[in-house]
Amino acid sequence: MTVDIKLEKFSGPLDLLLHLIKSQEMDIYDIRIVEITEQYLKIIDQMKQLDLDVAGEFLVMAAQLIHIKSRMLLPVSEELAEEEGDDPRAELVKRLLEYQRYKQAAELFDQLPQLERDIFLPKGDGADLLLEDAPQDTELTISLFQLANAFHQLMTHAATEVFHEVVRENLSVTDYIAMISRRLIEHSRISLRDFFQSGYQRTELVVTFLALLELTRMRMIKIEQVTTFSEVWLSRLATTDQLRRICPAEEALDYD
Amino acid sequence: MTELRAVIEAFLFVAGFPLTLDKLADLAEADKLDIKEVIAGLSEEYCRCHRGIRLVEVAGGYQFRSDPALAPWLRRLQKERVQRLSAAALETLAIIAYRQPVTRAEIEYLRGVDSGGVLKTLLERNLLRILGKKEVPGRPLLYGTSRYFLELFGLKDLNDLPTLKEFAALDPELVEALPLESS
Amino acid sequence: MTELRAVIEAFLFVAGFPLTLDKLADLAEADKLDIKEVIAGLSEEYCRCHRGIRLVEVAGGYQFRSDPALAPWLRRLQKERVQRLSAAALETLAIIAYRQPVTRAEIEYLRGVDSGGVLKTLLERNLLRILGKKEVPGRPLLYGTSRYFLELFGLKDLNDLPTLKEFAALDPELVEALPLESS
Repeated sequence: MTVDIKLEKFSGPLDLLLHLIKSQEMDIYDIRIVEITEQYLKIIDQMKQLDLDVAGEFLVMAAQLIHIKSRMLLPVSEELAEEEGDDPRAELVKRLLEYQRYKQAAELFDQLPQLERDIFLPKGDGADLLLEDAPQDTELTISLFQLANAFHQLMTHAATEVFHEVVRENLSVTDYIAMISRRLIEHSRISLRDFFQSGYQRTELVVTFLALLELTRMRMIKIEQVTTFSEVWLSRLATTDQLRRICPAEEALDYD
Repeated sequence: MTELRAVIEAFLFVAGFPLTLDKLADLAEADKLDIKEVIAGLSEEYCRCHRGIRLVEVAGGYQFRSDPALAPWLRRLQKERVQRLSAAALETLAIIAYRQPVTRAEIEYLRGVDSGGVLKTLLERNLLRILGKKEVPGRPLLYGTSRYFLELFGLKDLNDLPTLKEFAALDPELVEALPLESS
Repeated sequence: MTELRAVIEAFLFVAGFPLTLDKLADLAEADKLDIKEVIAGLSEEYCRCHRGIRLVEVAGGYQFRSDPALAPWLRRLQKERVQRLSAAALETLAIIAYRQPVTRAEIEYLRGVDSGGVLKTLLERNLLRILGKKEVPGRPLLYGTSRYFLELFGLKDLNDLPTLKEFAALDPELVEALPLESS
C-alpha cells in the first residue's frame, strides 16, 4: 500500500514528476527523460495493479512523457523541429518550474500564522461585548458565490424534492417548527449543524430549513454567524413560554 | 506570572462569553488564587488610565466588555451592520436575480414560504426594482434587480451573473441534478 | 486624546472585523492622523509588557488578535479541530493569490489537475471572490482572493504576500495553449 500513500501525497502529475526529479537528483533543466518516463510509468502501473482509480491527468502526462521520449530518441524532421522547437522537453520544463514556484508559495502560506489555528479572535457576536442591550442582528454578509449558490441549492432541491415528496412523506413544516421549538426550550443556543447531522433525508433537511426560516420570520429565534463560514448558531429570541405555545398551535400555520 | 497574565488575558479575549474561575483554572492549568490575583491586576489596569475596555465579573464569570460610557459611540458601529442580508433575503434575492421578471407568487412557490416581508426589506434596501405588471388576472407586480444590486456585487450587467452551470461544473455530483438552467 | 484612545480601543474591540482608518475616522469623528497616532500608541502598549492580545494591521484595517505565541493554550478553547487547508487547496490558493484574476482553466493548466472541487471548497470557505468574466469565448469566471483571505493569513494587502524567488511571469504562450480547457 506504499503507492497508495504516495498517491495521496501527490496533488497531481506535475507534483509526482517534481518528486521523481528531486529524488533522482536530476537537474530540472536537463531531465533524463528516458529514466523519468520509466519510473513514472512504473508508478502508474503499480497504481493500476492496486486497482486504484488512476486519474486521467496522470495518464495524460504519461502520454506526454512517452511523446517527448520518442522525440528525443528519433531523428526529427526539420519541419517538426521548427514547429515544436529544438528541445522537446522545453514546455514541460517551463511548466515544472512554474508549478514549483506555486508549490513553494503554498508551503509559505502554510507557515503563515493562520486564524483559528495560530491566532484567535473573540468568538460570538461583537454585540455581546457591549455592556448594554444592542439591537439584535440576525443578518449575514453575502458574496456573489453565496448568491448563486443559494439559487442553485434552491433549484436543485425544488426540482427534485420539495414540491412532490414533501406531500408524499407527510413532512410538515409545522411539525418541524414544533420540534425545533421543543429543542430550543431545552437549550437556549444550538448550532445549526446539530440539526442537520442526524442522518436526515434531503426532504427533511429542506423542511427543517424552511421551519428555521419561518421561526426567524416570526422573531422566535435568531440565526447568527460570526464570520462567513464559521459555525451558525440558533438562539431563542422568544421566551420558553412563547415557544411552548407554538408547539401545539399548529392551526396557526397553514403549510401542509 | 507574566506568562499566566498573558494566557488569562488571551483566554478572556477569545472566549466571547464569561469564563468562570474554575474554567480558567482548568484551561490555564493554574491555581485559582493566582488567577484571582491576575484578574484583579488586569481589571485594575483596564479600569485605570481611560481604557475603552473593562474586565467585568458577569454571570458568575469574567469577561471583557466595552466601557458603558462609550455606548453612544459604539451604537454607531451597530448601525453599520444593517448592510447585511438575512438568509431568507439572500434566497429571495437569488430567485429574483436569476428569474426576473418574477411575481411574488412565483417567488413564494419556489421558496415555499410567504415572502412579502422579505420583498419589502429588499425594496427598502434598494436592491429591487418593480418592472411593471404581469398581464394575467390580478395583474401582479413584476420584480427585478436594481442598479444598486449590480453595484453591490460589482457586476457590469446581469449577463455577468455566474451561471448555475459554472457552479455545478465545480462539483461533478451536482451536474446530474441540474434540470433547471438559469433562464 | 485619552477619550479618543478609549473610543478607538472600544471600536476595535467590539467590531469583530478589521476597521480601516477611514472607517475609524468616520466613526470617531476624528482626524486620521490623530487616530494613527492613537493606534501606534495602543499597538506599542499591547506589544510591550507581555500582553495576550496584539493590535495588528490586517486586510487594510486594524484588529485585535491573540498573540500567536499563545496558540497552544488557546486551542484548548476550541471544540472542534480546525479544518486545515489541504496541499491541493493551498496550491490552488497560491496560484490565485499571485496570478489573479485567473480562470479555472488557467489554474488547471498550471496545476495539471482538475480543480473544480478545490475551487468550490475555497469559494465555500469564503477565501475567493468572483472578479467577473474573462472576455474570451465561453466567458469563463475570473477568480481572485477575498478580503477574508487576507484576514486568515494576517496580510495587510496583496502586496504583503510573501515574495517568491525567481517569480517571473509565466510565458504567455504557455497559458494560451491551455490543453486542459476541454476537460
